[in-house]
Amino acid sequence: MSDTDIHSQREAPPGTAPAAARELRTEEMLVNMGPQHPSTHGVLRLMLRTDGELILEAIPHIGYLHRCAEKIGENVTPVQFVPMTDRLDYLTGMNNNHGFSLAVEKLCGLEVPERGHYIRVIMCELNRIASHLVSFGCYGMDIGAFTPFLYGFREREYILDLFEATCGARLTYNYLTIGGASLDLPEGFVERLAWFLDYFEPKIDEYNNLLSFNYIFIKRTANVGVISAADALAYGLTGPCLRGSGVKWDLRRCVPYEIYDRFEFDIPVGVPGGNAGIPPEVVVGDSWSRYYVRMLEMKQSVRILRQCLKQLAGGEFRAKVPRTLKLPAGEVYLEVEGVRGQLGFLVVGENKPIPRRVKIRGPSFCNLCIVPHVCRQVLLADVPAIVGSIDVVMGEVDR
Amino acid sequence: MLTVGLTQYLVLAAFLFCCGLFVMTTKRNAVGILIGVELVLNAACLNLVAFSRYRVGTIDGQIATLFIIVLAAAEAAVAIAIFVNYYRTLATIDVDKGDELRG
Amino acid sequence: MGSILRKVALPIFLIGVAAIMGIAWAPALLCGTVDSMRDDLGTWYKWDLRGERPTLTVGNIRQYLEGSIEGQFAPAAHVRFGHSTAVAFAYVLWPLQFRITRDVLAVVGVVGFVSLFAMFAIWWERKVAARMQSRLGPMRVGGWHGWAQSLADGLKLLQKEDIFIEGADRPLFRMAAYVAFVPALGLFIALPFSAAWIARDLDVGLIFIFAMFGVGVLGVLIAGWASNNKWSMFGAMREACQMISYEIPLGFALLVPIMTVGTLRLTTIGDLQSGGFQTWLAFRNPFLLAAALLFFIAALASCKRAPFDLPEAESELVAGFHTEYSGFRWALFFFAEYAEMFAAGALAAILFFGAWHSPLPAAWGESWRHGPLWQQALHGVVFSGPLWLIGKGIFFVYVQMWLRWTLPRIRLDQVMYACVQVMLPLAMLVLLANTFWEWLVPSRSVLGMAANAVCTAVGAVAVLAIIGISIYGFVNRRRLVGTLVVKHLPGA
Amino acid sequence: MSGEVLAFYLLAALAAGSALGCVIATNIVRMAMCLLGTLGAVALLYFLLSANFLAVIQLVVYAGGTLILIVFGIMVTSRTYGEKLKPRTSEALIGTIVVLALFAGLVAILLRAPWTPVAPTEPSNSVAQIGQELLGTYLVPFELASVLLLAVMIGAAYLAQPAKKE
Repeated sequence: MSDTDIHSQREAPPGTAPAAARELRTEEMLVNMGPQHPSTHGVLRLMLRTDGELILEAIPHIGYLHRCAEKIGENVTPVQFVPMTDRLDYLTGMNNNHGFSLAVEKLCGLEVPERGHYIRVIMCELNRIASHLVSFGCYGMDIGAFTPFLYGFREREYILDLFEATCGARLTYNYLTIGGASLDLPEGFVERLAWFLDYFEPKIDEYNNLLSFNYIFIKRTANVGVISAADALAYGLTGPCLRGSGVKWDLRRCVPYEIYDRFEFDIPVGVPGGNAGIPPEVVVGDSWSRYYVRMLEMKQSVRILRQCLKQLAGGEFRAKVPRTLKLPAGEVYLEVEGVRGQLGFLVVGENKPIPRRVKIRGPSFCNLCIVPHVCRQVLLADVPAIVGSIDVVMGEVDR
Repeated sequence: MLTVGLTQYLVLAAFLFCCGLFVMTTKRNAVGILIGVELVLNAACLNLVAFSRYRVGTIDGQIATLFIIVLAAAEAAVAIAIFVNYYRTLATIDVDKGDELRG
Repeated sequence: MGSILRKVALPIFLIGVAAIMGIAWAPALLCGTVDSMRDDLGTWYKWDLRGERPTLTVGNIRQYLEGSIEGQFAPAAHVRFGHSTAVAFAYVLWPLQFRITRDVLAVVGVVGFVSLFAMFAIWWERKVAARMQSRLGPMRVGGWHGWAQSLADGLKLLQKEDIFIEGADRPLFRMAAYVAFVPALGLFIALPFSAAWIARDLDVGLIFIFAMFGVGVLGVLIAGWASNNKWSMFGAMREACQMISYEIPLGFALLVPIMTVGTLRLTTIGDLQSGGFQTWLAFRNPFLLAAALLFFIAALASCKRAPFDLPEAESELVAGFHTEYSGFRWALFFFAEYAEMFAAGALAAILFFGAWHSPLPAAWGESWRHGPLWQQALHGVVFSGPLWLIGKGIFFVYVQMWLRWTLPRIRLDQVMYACVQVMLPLAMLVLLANTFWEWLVPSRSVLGMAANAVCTAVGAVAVLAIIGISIYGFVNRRRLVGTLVVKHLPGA
Repeated sequence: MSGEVLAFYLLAALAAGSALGCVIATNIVRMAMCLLGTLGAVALLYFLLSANFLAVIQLVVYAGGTLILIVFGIMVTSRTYGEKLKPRTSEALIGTIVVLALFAGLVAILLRAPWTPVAPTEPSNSVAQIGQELLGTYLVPFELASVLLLAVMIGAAYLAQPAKKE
């Protein structure tokens, strides 16, 4: 359907019968879901073509949160750009800092000291848990259960407290920076983290009891919005969305970066229902699988964190980085396993402190592309279920 | 002096009947015609109940009204189903447009 | 504002206590006295008015209260007032003998009860939700646990602008809120709070309430239509589908107790269950217990409460049918919703769970019932009285809240499936089975008594479990996020 | 003027006014709302006529069922923009004249009819009585009505199902 049709339909003044309305099938209706809709996670706007409650087509319209992040990258030094990365996917500031720092370090050939590596992994995995907690809570809310949201936020609060103790910020950290971390871990951090891990791990089972294995929740999400592995790969899905479709792909394990090769952890993937305690309604690649992969990933993150705490080395936390870091000519593209998928940074240097080009591959943006493909011939209530399971953050989509 | 007796009820019913008749004959919206039918049926029901109360002394009128209500519900269900089909075929609910079978 | 409310909190609490006591013996004290006076005087003066009681004058009442007319029924016969007191009481009692006065009082009482209950329930729902979510909920307005929060909210809503969006059908938009609210209020006309506390004891009271549930749907439908908003429209369509479908299993579930007791008069149904816990209808046989469950689920759907809150599903339809409403009109929808919730709970209590009778057999308190006023009051509190019905209603409202804050929402097709393919056949089966049971198994037989005993035990366990879990949850969720963070993290 | 008389005239005014509203209104939803007024008023009139059971049935089936169905039908069938279906002037004119004449004739006959006044008797227990009658005297029509309802259910479901894709 062309844009003109949409507008003539939408803005038809009462009292006239536009020609376009006659050509439409009579049952169809165009509805705007968003940008101010409770369950589109920010300012996503979905244009729905509906037949009653049936969605015939869902077209995402983006760009309401565009803040020229990449353009800013061409005008500031990399160290100055790190705070901007916090604001890409504002739920996973640490991972964004980390990805960008890695790219710049690779371009400049900087070595990060041992302790810096561990601090980075700790922060990234903690932030992964925090972000998955929000995702879990919001997904519950999308399905109509309000309580999990507050449970998720209750536990996330501890993580944010840890972050606050570490770098003074609770959302936009600017903590992991070029060459390591900007500060050392505070006193007592290790004990607090150990306490938190012991406290948190059983809570995951509580969440599973409350929401994941709730009969209604399974009925609402299982076999809804099924993305086959081939489709997921074709659309360039990454992260839990890809793994939910049964593809065992995780950069931390498959293309190890940082020090992830030193840890033991599994890559959870979506499995067909009926075995290993998975409800029988579940199909690989459906909303429930994507959701449940996140729950399992939280457990794996806890595992990684425990190993980190054991191996945590002393020493310097940041490499000696020259005050004005000159980026050598050349370009580097580097991807890390962000919370929502592969987060890539392209940095092009030209022997100046300011990069010539910074390009970001946002996982949310790529994952969002599959929405029109999946939201077809589903019910209206399935749209929040699908969009919520894909778990996009608009800050990263629009950049 | 205002009193209430059979006549008052019958006059009211006659008024409802006439309104229903007018709606049935002049409205072009199919659902509007259905509303007219309901008005007419209500007028009839009111008549029956009033008679049963003021004249006969038995409840036969009430039973008849009960059947009318049931029939009205059934009729409305079928009518709405037909209208939905009509609307699907012709993209309008104007009864004047439904003259495809005219020779 | 807060400090003023804090100061009036104690008086309001005391007034509440007084009101509760008043509820327990007001009919005995006032209407009962007047009625018995009229009976007495009818015999005294040998007035023959073809069964009609004589109309009293103020003078009659004064004489009666002073004891110069000997009565045979009234407790007041034992009490002798002084002249001036008697005159004062006489002026109070005189209007009460007219039906119109009692009607006006009933209407005022119903409106007052509904608005008070809605305010209480909104505050309480927020507290219940907060407890379940490890937070405190409203804590500020009024002092003790933010008890005046609903009052403050109400004031805020009253001050809000009444917004009509462009293209909305204004008259319908205005009317819709009332069409939703009036039936919700109207059903209280036939809802007995006890055998004496009822505005109109209709012989078809049950169907009347059922009808009012049905008519209230129209308000939502019209609200969705008149709002000129597609989300509202979706909400209205969902409401129509859901309501029309769930009325059928609801009706079938209602038919089951009717089949057993053989009347539609709610006061009769209630008084049949006065013999203690085991005589409550739900525990009479397994099918009635099943019917009670079906009724509760269908009523949940009729009140559009979670998990059936599709018409206003906020994650799908923004706010559904009331998306475009603001201020007082919006509040009316909520008043209607809470009134219907209470009505559903109260109806469940009346039909299945002993109505206004306590678990103790009412017969035990028979001597109190005819004793002095304080004994009558105590009888109203301990054995049977409106307080019990209100309490039971609130209990069911609480269960509805509990479900709402625990369960996710069902999808539309699943709602329809659950209704048409699960609940409707089940309800029909239960109706049929109950009919055969009542026909074949006398309640005095061994089988009947065994079934009664088993069902009673199941019911008792269920009720105790719900209360026990609530208390356990309340105690264990007392630790709140903020205190946890500070207290439990080492190094904090 | 006793309460009953007052109630009758109030309700009669409401019923007649709503019926008139149905005639005047061009917006189909408003027509349906006017119908709600008439149905409600007639139901309350049934209460006045001591036909309590009928009154509540009227509320359940008509106001709570049929009317919702009608409004639902309106919502499904009037999504096209700007279709104001006003009656044609000529039709409306002829209709008004005919209907007014009819009403006048009816009223004239009604006012002249020699109704012998019968003291209205209070029905003892109308619900039980109606039940007895339905399952006694009127058993056959009652069963026929059930068959009809079944047929209607199947028919309506068949009619309203979406057209098959070729």
